[in-house]
Amino acid sequence: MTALLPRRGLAQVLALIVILAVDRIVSPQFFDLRLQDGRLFGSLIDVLNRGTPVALLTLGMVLVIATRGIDLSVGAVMAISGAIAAGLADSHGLPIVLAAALGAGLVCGLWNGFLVAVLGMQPIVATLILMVAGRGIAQLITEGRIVTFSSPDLVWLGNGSVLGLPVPVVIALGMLILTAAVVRGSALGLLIEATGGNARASELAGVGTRAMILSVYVWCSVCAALAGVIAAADIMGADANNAGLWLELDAILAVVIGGTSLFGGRFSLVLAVLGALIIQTMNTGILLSGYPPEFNLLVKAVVVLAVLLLQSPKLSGLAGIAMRLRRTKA
Amino acid sequence: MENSPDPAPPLLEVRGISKSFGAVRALQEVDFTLRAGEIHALLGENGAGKSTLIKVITGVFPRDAGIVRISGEEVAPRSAKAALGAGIATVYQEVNLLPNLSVAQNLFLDRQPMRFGIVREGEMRRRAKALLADFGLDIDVAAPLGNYSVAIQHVTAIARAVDLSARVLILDEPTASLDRHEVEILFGIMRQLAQRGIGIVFVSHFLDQVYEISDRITVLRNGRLVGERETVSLPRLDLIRMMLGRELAETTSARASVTEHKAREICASFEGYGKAGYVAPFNLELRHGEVVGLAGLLGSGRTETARLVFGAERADLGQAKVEGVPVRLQSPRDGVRHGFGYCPEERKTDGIIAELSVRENIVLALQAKRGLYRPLSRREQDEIARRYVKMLDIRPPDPERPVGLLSGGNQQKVLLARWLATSPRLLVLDEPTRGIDVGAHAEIIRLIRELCDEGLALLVISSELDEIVTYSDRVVVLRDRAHVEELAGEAIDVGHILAAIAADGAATAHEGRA
Amino acid sequence: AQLTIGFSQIGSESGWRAAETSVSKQEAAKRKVNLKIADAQQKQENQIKAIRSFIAQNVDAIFLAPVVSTGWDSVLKEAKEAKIPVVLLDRDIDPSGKDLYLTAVTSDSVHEGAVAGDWLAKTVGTKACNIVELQGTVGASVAANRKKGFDTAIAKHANLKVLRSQTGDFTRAKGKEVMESFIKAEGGGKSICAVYAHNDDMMVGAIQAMKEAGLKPGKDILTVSIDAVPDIFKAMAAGEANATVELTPNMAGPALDAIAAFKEKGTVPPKWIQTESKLYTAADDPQKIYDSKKGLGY
Amino acid sequence: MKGLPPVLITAIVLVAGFALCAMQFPNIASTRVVGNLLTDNAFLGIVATGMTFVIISGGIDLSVGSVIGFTTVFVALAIERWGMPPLVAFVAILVLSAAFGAAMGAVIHVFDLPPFIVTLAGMFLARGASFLLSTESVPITAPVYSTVSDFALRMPGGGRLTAIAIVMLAIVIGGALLLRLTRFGANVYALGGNRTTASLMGVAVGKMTIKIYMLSSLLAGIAGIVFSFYTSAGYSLSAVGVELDTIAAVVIGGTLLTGGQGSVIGTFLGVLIQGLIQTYINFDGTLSSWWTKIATGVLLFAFIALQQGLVALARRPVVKSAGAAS
Ligand SMILES: Nc1ncnc2c1ncn2[C@@H]1O[C@H](COP(=O)(O)OP(=O)(O)OP(=O)(O)O)[C@@H](O)[C@H]1O
Ligand SMILES: Nc1ncnc2c1ncn2[C@@H]1O[C@H](COP(=O)(O)OP(=O)(O)OP(=O)(O)O)[C@@H](O)[C@H]1O
Ligand SMILES: [Mg+2]
Ligand SMILES: [Mg+2]
Repeated sequence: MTALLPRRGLAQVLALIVILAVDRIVSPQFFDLRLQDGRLFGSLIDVLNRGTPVALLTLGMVLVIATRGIDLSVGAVMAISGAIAAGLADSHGLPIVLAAALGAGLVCGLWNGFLVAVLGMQPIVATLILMVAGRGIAQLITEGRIVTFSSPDLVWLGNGSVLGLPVPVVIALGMLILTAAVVRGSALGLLIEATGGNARASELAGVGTRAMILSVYVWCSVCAALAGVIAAADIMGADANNAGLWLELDAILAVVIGGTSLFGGRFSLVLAVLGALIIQTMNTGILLSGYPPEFNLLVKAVVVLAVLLLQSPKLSGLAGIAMRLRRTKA
Repeated sequence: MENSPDPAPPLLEVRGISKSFGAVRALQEVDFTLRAGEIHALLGENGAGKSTLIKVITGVFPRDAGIVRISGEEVAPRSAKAALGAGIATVYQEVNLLPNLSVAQNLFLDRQPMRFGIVREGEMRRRAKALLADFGLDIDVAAPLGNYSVAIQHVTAIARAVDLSARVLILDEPTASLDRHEVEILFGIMRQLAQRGIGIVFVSHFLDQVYEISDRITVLRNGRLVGERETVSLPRLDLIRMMLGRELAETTSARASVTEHKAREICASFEGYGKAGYVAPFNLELRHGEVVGLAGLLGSGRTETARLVFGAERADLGQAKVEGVPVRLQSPRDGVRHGFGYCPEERKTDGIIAELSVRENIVLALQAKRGLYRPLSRREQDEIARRYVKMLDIRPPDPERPVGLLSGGNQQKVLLARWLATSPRLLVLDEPTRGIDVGAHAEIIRLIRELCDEGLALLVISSELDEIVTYSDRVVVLRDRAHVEELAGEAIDVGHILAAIAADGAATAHEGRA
Repeated sequence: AQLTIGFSQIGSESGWRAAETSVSKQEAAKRKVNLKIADAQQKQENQIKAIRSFIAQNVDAIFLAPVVSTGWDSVLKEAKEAKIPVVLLDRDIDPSGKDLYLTAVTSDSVHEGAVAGDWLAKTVGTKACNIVELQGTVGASVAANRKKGFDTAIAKHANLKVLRSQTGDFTRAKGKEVMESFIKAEGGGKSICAVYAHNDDMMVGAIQAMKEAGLKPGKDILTVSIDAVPDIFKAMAAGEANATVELTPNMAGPALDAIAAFKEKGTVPPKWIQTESKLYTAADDPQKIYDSKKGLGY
Repeated sequence: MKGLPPVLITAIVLVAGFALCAMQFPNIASTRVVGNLLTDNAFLGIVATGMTFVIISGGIDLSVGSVIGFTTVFVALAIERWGMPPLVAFVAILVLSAAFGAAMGAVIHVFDLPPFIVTLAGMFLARGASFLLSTESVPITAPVYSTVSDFALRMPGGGRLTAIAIVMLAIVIGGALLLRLTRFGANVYALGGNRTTASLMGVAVGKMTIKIYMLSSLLAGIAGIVFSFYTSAGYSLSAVGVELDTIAAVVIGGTLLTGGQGSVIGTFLGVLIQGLIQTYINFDGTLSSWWTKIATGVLLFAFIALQQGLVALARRPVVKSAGAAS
């Protein structure tokens, strides 16, 4: 199995490389990078930057999915936290703004976790409730308007740069490292995988499965809240109507492309984030290609299918046989 | 039963079958022959490749090499459905039936009685009832199968296969969760089928049963064929040597220190403990260094008792004490915190986490006990896993293998290792030797004794009375979800236990052998 | 007696829509009309349901802001049978249903596109100009019409050419993302002379993208968009936007007047009350317009 | 003695909810509103029936909304632009959508891919294809359309039982019978119980998977036709997000997303519960866009929580004295 893991990652890396290559074909300047105002500039940076919200969402989503759950409410949570951040940005300092926005995410996560872990609702409907109501709450905060702000601190969060990299990318990277450190550094990762693999057995082995489930929903919402703040900072305004709309599907897609099963168990944070990058690379490629927008969805469908087929256990089984044949010949 | 030399081709003929899973060579050039009307035992240690051979024959796994002939005709079923079509009916080892469907649907799935494209529900239930009646079972066949105990589920699976068997019936450890009475019934039916010319393959780790029922024996070891013998001409010790490839270390069945149990310290005690509608209130004392056996018929409440003791189920009556201190056992976590361990009987649904590695399965309970913030380092985990893989002889000895890919018996060992790793003060074992080969069986019983000597308290459930008698210091007998009798010392023997199980209500008693 | 009017609103998909809703409420309150607003969450099914329930409640009139132009025949027939007059707001419906409604208060979105195109043609003059276009949601009729009007207007000028056209879903975030990619695809934006966006929100996003790429929107690259929401005036005041075409959020005012006249005096209004598609440029004192529009609930 | 079956509980919840709503708005308790409820949710009832099969079998189908959208566009173009007689157009689209579903099922089975993602790709594909056909909405003027749209059985009290409502009821009943009474239905439950086991028991898992997704897409196609009658038009953006409403209806109806349990009648009740929530909000008519969403969420929660509470009550073991048996 240890030998299998890198091969699993290989499929994602391969997919990314192929899509990058296609992007290079449709847009010759795809790999061009230049420094401007102390900040790197180019399509590759766009991919990273635009991929940030979904990448942040996947960090939480992958844990939720590892416990056999799903969280449809992340888009709505993004809208809520963005609205709160925008509302407070011009009157309060950044720490307070962040605390309020992430705090809202925490509350949302507790609510989802409560419904799933304590009331025992099926995750998809439990989080559907917040998906519907949450956007309403966000619109309630903004009253349906796009609330703009000019607080330079918050704007920096969306548009600033550190060492040439856009701040959102740095934040996402930091969150990835933080999540990985917490999950793999403590016993959390093992206990989450156990819970997702077989909740009954884990419970009997003394794992606090409820606490595990509650905590992943909380983390998922906090990540979503952070993504919401970044999305708002990016456009210097909170668009409660559209922020994070349908992004839950992208996040789930990224997790699955990252090789985590929707039936829970084994998960990989890095591959999930890679999945988010694959999706964004494809999206950016579509924008650069200059095809009429009517084709966007078709292209997306074809690419998604191709990426999935690439990692299909059946196909990798075939690849395995081919490899074995080669080895026996050698 | 049928001995005449047979010029016609054998019913089922397997030649040169090989099968690998990645680097694991599960079968290498195995031959196997089944004649019409014979009961053929397929034996071997855990992980020897018995189940794999069966799955290759029925097309569940594609084979790497070899041929299969039925009555001289080569067949290559590519799915269980195709195998059924070729006349081979099988009860697989682990995967039984579908708990969400009714018993009747399970029995007749994909072959329901139909009229105008509609399933004749009434007819189907009637037939299901009749079918199960042959096995001495009278249950509501319209209820979901999952409502019933493992034993009943297993009987249902057997009944289905028996009803389906056209030419060949394969039973992979069918008796693992049955008690004597059900086993008798099954054997009766097997003999009837054999008389009708059906060939039966029978996998079991109970050698008594093998000698009782089988005509011939084929032994596998490490995926290779060791040999095929007539049962009557193969002494037991030779058989064991064939299976293990070595002599069986003598198990000391002598119970050394039965008498002094009164002097031992109480580890945990339960007074008036019970739960309405679950188990009647009982008193139970578990002492350090002592094995308490729970005996009873299927559904008598043994598992329920075990779950209450461990904390997997909340009691609504009575008081539990650990080392004399009153405690509340509200959840498995409480049990674990107080140093209890519990190996459940349904290892697949309640025990293993199939996707995770042997290592992770072993350290799980220990890690849960230590809590989130004191993670076992990878080195510690490796160390623990290696220790128990060696100690319990888990095969293949690869701690990184997903536990779901291990053979049934080895999964059981992993579960045992999980709890041993927590150094518990009380270990509750529900059918610990189910599906375990002779070698490992002796090993586990030795282990149980050893653990006792180290001061561990044990509560063991087993349907094998011989086994219970071998290691128990006291035996609690259950009937109708109530503790009815406690035997100790000299009183512990199979006869007494049977008598206690059967006492009064002769109608419900499954009497011992006549 | 006080009139009760049911208003089937599309939803709250943009700031403009929110403004239309709040202006409608203000206008109704001014006229002491009881306005029941049902929000369809962007779904035609919901609008049909809402109209049915208005009919069931026997309101005095129904306002409908149709999410799509087709598919209203049977439900409007029901309204007609129930003798409830219907007024369309903001968008027209399919011509086959002309007799099914009393009047339509709408702007002409093809015309809006044309106004934007004409302004650009006039501003550019005879210089060659490559345009990039930020479309609205694929399949939305407004998007198609605004594209059509603009295309027709610039077709007369050979020096104007649409280089790239991609959907920005009417949102700021997507507008910014798409503009970023346009800039990359067109050699850092050097070859782009003007941006046309189907709404102001996308343009606000695009302006940010241009600034981040070191370009000067409004100077290096001309901008023209539609809706006239407050934020575009802010950009205009800062010299970062050039022109916008107004789509007034006050559709309910004329509609309410028409209904009142119809109910009291039986005056049948004209079939189409067209709102003005007014062009605003930096010459119109954008700061003042911004201040006046700010409170309208955009 | 076993407790109430979940379907009955869902029904009780629905009736109780209806009564509460009617107490506040007496107009709701009319055959007119009930008739509207059936008509307005006809397409949802039809797709949800198909989705029930998929979810019970342990899968999910996210493509249904897009298939509905595609169907409306296809039908409209076929009739209005390509001059097909309506019936031919219907048959063509049903064949097409069934084939689409079968293809998704085949990919899921052959390549062993998660249904969630395969059908998500299917969702992009179908929606993208309808954009290619036409991005504008195409009115349908064929006479059948007005005839069928105008047809309705009058119920006492002025309610109208429309043709599409009747189609939906027929499909719900047919679906319920198919699931309950046939071998196919039993196999659907078997697949949801455990695919591997079902396969070991001789169920042709591959064929079943293909058939189940085919059924779901076919019903989505029928729902699309019904939708085109409902709106007399084809529009590429119609039925966006319907997949979530559908899944919600199925789950509210007591079907487990993990598969193996559920019923079509439950789903039908789930559809009605969602319709009732909508109706209530429309009757209230004072809610802003955001309060509409919040209220929908709160009501959804209330219904599900009530249902779960009742189910938990019904499951509680009957307390009987388990004392030493005589
Ligand atoms: N699906 C699989 N993938 C990988 N390895 C497998 C798989 N199934 C079985 N094996 C391996 O093949 C070997 C033979 O296993 P098998 O289940 O046939 O043993 P068995 O003789 O039935 O043992 P038991 O008595 O414990 O049931 C074992 O080493 C097992 O780990
Ligand atoms: N012969 C039977 N007839 C009807 N129901 C039964 C029968 N045997 C068991 N059951 C049901 O199966 C369930 C599980 O029984 P359980 O496994 O706890 O019994 P047990 O004493 O632990 O026996 P074992 O461990 O040998 O299976 C109980 O709910 C019981 O009602
Ligand atoms: Mg086996
Ligand atoms: Mg038991």
